[in-house]
Amino acid sequence: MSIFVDKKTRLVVQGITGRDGSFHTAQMIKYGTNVVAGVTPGRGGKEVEGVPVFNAVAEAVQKTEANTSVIFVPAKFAPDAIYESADAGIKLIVCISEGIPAIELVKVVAYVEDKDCRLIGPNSPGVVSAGEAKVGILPGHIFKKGSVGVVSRSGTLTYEIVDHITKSGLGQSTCLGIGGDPVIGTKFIECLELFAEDGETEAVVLVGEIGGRDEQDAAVYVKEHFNKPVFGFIVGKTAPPGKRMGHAGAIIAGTAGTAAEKIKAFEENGIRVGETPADVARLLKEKLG
Amino acid sequence: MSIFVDKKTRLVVQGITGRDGSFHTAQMIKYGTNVVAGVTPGRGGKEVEGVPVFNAVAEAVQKTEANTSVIFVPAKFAPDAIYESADAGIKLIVCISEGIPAIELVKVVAYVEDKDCRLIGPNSPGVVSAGEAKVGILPGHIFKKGSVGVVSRSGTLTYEIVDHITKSGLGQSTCLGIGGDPVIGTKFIECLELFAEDGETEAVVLVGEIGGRDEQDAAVYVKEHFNKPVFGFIVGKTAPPGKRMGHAGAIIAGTAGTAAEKIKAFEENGIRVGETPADVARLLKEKLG
Amino acid sequence: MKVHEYQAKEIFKRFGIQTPKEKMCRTVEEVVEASKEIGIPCVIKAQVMVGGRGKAGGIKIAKNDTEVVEYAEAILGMDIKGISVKKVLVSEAVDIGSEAYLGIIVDRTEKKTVVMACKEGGVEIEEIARKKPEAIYKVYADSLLGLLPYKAREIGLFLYDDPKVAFECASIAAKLYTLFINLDSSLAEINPLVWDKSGRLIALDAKINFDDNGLFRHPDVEGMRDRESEDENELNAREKDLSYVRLTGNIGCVVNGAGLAMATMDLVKHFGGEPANFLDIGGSSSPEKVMNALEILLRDRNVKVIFFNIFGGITRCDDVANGILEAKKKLSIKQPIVARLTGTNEDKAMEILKEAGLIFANSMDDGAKKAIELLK
Amino acid sequence: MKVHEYQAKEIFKRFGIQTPKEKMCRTVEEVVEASKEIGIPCVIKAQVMVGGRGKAGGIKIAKNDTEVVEYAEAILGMDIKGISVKKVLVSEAVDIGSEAYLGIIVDRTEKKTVVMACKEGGVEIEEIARKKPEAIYKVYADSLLGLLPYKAREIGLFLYDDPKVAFECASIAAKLYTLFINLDSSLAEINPLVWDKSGRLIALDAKINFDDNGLFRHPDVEGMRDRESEDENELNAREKDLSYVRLTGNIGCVVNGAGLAMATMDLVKHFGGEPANFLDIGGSSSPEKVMNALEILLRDRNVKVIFFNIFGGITRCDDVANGILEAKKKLSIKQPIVARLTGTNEDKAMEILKEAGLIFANSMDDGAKKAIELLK
Repeated sequence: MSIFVDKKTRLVVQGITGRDGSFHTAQMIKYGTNVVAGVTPGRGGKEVEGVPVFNAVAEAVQKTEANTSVIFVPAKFAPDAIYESADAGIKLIVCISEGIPAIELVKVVAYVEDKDCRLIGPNSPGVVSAGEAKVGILPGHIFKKGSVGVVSRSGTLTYEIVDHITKSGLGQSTCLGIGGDPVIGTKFIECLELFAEDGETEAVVLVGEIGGRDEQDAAVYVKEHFNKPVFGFIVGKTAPPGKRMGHAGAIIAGTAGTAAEKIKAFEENGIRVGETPADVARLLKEKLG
Repeated sequence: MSIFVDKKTRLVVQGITGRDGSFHTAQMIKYGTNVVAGVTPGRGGKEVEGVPVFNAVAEAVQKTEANTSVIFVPAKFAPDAIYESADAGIKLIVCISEGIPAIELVKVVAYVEDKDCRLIGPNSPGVVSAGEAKVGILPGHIFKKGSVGVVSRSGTLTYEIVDHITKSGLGQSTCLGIGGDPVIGTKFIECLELFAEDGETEAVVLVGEIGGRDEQDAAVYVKEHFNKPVFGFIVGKTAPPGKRMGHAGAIIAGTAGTAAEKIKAFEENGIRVGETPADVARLLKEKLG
Repeated sequence: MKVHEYQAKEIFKRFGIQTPKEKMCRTVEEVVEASKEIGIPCVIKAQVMVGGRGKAGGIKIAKNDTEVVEYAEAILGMDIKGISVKKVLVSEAVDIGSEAYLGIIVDRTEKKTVVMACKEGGVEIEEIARKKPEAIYKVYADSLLGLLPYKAREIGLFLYDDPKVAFECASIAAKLYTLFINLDSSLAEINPLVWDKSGRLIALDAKINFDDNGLFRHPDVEGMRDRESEDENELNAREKDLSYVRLTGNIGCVVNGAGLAMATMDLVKHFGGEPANFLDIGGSSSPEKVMNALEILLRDRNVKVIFFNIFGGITRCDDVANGILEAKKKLSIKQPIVARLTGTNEDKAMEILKEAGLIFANSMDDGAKKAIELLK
Repeated sequence: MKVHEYQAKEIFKRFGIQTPKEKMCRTVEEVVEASKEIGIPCVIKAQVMVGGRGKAGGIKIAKNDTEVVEYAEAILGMDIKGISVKKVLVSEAVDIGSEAYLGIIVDRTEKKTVVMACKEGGVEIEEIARKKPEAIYKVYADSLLGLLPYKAREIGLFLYDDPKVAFECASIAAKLYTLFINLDSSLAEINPLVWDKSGRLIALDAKINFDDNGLFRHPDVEGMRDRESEDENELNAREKDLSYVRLTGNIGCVVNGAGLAMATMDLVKHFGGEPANFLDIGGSSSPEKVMNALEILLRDRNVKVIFFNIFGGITRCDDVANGILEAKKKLSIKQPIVARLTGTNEDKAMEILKEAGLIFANSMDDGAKKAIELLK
C-alpha cells in the first residue's frame, strides 16, 4: 500500500508539451508511472513520449479514464488548470507550478475542497510512492520501497532526507512535498490521517520550515491521534525575522513561526527532532532497525 | 402535516423595522405564526410587535433558535440578507423582496444550494400552511385547513385560486408562491416532491404563467413520478410575444414559453387544466368531493 | 431594455470586441459623408429593434455613390413592422470567410449563465434551437467563479479548428461574458461572428438586452434608452412604477399583481371580450397610483369600458376606491367602470364608492361578463 | 514587497478611505512649506519601513514654526534601526476621539482572507494576538463571494456602538477588502483607525504589504518600490531570478532550493560556522545563473569561503560545474570553494571540475565541516 499515488494511478500531465512537462513525463514513465494522457490546449491529437495529447482535461478523462493530474503550466494559467481538472472529475491534482498569487489560491482551494477532489501544492515537487508511481519532479533514483512516510514543505531538502533514509538501509512508502506557499491544498495533518491508515507505513518524517503554524498543529494532532512513531526536522533556525527565504511561506512574521517554537512543539508532543538530515535518518534507523 | 412551514417554524423577519416588515410581522403573528426574532442592522435591542430585534441573523439564531427567515429588505440588500441567513444556519429562507438582478440570483441560488438550506423566491408572496403558519404576505383570512396543495408563480392570482377553493368548501394543506423571476430558489418539481410525501395533501394545483419551461418540466415529472391528482391553471393566453407582463420572468421569447404549449404539456401529462380560477375549484371539488 | 445595434457595438468596443468600421447616421447627407470615410462598397443598415430587418429591405449593400444615396433615401423613413426608421448604420463591407453564432443568456432551468455557440451564424438561434438543438454547443459559467478560461477555450475550439483563431474566439467569449455580467445583461449576442478573409474575428451584428432589475446600477445604459421607439404610455407607466402593456381590445383592465392581471385579460377573452391592455398597479397601492393608472389607460382611445379587478392583500381596497373617486373628478371619465374589489378593507371601499355610479361585481367572472355586456 | 506609509495612504485615497491632510517631503524647506498648507500644529513622521518609528524619535508633533524646522532637521537624515530617513510625512494633527485596529491578511490555517478588528488601536497587533487574543475580532471573507456586506457590518458593530459610525466603519472595511484583493496584498492595515472629535473615521496610519507572486499584474505597485531602502544585492538577485538574503557570517552558501538552502545555513551554524547568506539558485539551473549567483555573493566582502550544496533533480550538476568554471575565470575568485554536488549528472560535474582546484565534499555534513575548517 501507499498513499495518494500507486499502480492504479492513471495520470494526465497538464502542460505536457512544455519544457518541464515533456521532460518529466519521460522521467515519470521511466519510473513506471502510468501516464495515460497529456493536455495542452490547441495541441490535441499530438503525442509526447508516446502519450496522447488532448485539448482539454475532460476529453482526456473521457478517453483515458485518467484519475490524477500533475500540473506544469506557468503560474498565470495554473489556477484555471486546477479548476479544469476538478471540474473534469480528477480525484488528485498535484500542482508543481510555483508563483501563484495567494488570493487566487484562496479561491482555488475553496473550490476544490467543495468537490470530491484533493489538491497537493502548488509549488510541490510531487509525490512518490516508492516502486509504485512518481508524480512530479522528485528524482526517482533516490527512492527505495520501504516503510517510512515523508511529508515536507520543501523540494530539494526532501531529496536530501530521502537520500539519507535510503542510504541508512531503510526505504519509503510514500514521500511528498506539500508546497512552500502560505495557502496550500493539503497540509501535514491530512497526510498524517492517510499515513495512519496505510498498512505499509511504519513511521513518518515531517520536514517543516519557518513560517505559519502547520507544524505546531501537526504536533498536537500527532500527540492526540497518531499512533506510529514520528520524527521531525525543521529548517530556518538561522533565518532572520521579516526576511522571506525563497518560498512565499517561509517567513518569520514578528515573533511567530520561528524554528525554535516549531521544534519545541514537536518535542513537547512526542516527535523526536533531528539536528541534521543525517541525524533524522539515524533516529529512524534506531527506531525501525 | 404540511410542507415548508408549520407549528415548529421559528421565524426571523429580516427587515422587521421597515414598513412592510413590521406590518406583516403583525399579520403573521395574528395568524399564529411563531415569530421569534427580527433583524435590522443597527436596531438590535429594540422590539417590534413584541418581537426582539437583533443586529444580525446569526445572533437571532443563537438567541432564539430561529430556523426559518422571511426577507422584506429592498432588492439592493436582499442578496446579502439571503447569504446572511444561509450562513447563520437558517434552513428555509422565504424572500419576498422583488427586483433583484438575475445575475445576483444566479450567485445566490448556487450559494444556497451548496448549504443545507432552501430558498423560496425571491418575489414570492410567501408560504401558508393553513391553520399552522403563515410566512409572507398572503392574506390569512382566505385559507381553510384542508387537503389541497397550491403552488403558484404569482401572488394575487394565488389568492384568487385559494379563495375559490375555500368557497367551494375545500381547504388547503400548504400554499405558496415560488416567485415570478426567471431564476428562483425553488421550482414546481421540488414542491411536488414534498407534496408527494405529505400525508395531508390529497391533490395539488399548479398555477403557471407564460415564460420559461418550468410548467413543462413539472408536467413530465407529474406523469412519471407523482401519484396524487394534479390540476393546472395557466395565465397569459392573451399576452403578446416579446412583452414583459410585470414579472421579470413572464415573457414569451420567440416561440417559446407560450400559454398554449404549457396547457398542452399539462393536458398531455394527465394534469387537468381549468379555464378560469373558478373552473379550477370546480374540477377539484368534482375530484375530492 | 433593448438597445440598437449601433449602441450595442459601442458597448462591444468598450469591452474590446472588434466590430467593423462604421458610423450611425440620421440623414442622407450624413450617410454620404460616412460612406466616404468608410469606403465603398458599404452596408447601410436600418436601426430598428425588431427582427427581420433584412427581409424587410432594411439592409442594403451600396456598391457606388448613386446606390449610397438611393438606399439611404429608401431606408431612412422606411416602415419596418410598424416602426419608422430614423437612424441607419453605415458599415464597412466585410469580406466574409465564415459565420458563427455566439450568445450569452441566463438559463432558467439550470439557474446558470450559459454561453451558446453555433457554427451557423446569421440565422435565428431560436430557429436552430427548435430544429436541430444538437448544433448548439453550450458551456455553463460557474455561478461564483464566472466563465473560466478553459471553458472559453472549449467554445473557441468548438467553433474553429485553427488553434490561433480558436483562442482569439475564446478571448471574445470571455469579453462578451464580462460585458454580460458587468452590465446586467439578459442577452448578449454576436450573430454573426465573422472570420473574415483578412483573418480578423469580427462582430458583424450585435444585440444586447438588459435586465430591467439591474438598470438602477447602470445609469449609462439607462441613458441609451431610445425613448422615441418605445410606447410612450408604457414608458410613462414604468416611470410611475406601474406595469403597462397596450393591446388591441376595448376593455381597459386595472389589476393588482401581474398574474391576476394576465388572468383578467384571459378571462375577458374567455367570455368573448377583448382586453385593451395589461396593467398591474403592483403591491402597495395609493389613491395617486390608481389615478396615474387611469390616466395612462385612458390615453388609449379604444377603451370603452374600464374593469377594476382587485384582490386586496397588501393592496387596500379603500385606497383603490379613493383613487377611483379622485380620478373620476379630475379626469372626467366617460366610460363605465366595472369594479370588483375584494380583500383588505373591501367594506370601506364599498362605502366610499356607493354613490360613485360604478357597476359592482362580486367575482372576477361576474366582472368580466358585466364589462362585456356594457359594450353591447 | 512593502511600501511607505505615504504610498499606502495614496492607495487608500484611491479606494475611498479617508486619510488626514498630509504631504510627503524630502527637505526641511519642503516641510516648512507643507506645514503652512496643512496648518500648525502638525505631525512630522519619518518614512521608514520598520516598526518602532515613534520610540526611535521618528514621529514628532510640531506646535510652532520653530519646532517644525527643529523636528524636520532632526528627523530627516536620522538613523532608525540602521536605515537613514530620507522622507518625512507632514500630517494634520488629528483630534483623536478613539483609536481602533483594522487589518486584513490571508489566514494560512483557515485558507481564507480574514478581517481583524480590535478596539485598541495604535498598538502592535502581534503583541495583542499573543497577550489577549480574545480582544481581536475576526471575520472571514467568503473565498468565492468576498467580504459580504453583513460581515463588514459585523466588524463595524463590534468596534462602534453608534450604528452610524459602525456602518461608516463597515464601509471602510469593505473598501480595505477591495484594495486587498484588487492589489494582491498580503497585509492591509489601518492602525490606528481614528474616530476624531469632529466625527470623522480616518486612517491615521496605513500599512500595505504586497504578495510578490501577484506583483506581475500590478506594474503601478511595482513602480512604488523604494529601491533606495532595499538591499541592492537582494534587489539584484531578484531581477536575476535568484533568491538572496544577506546575513552576517563569512561562509557564502550557494544552494538549489529554499528548504535545502535554509538547511545548509543551519548546518553551517550547527558545526560552529557562520553563514554569510541565504541563496537559492532555484530549480532549472544554467551556467549563467551560477555566475550571477557568485557575482552577487562576492559583493559581500565578509565572505571568506564559498560552499556549494547542490542536490540535482531538475538542477543539473554539470550546469553548476560549468558555471563555477566560468565564474572562476571571469570573476577572479580568491576564496576557496567547497563543492558538494550530488544527483543529476554528478559524474559529468566531477569530470568538469577535476582540475579546477575545488575542495570536494561527499555530503552536506562533510561540506559544512570542510568550509568551517578552511577558516581556521
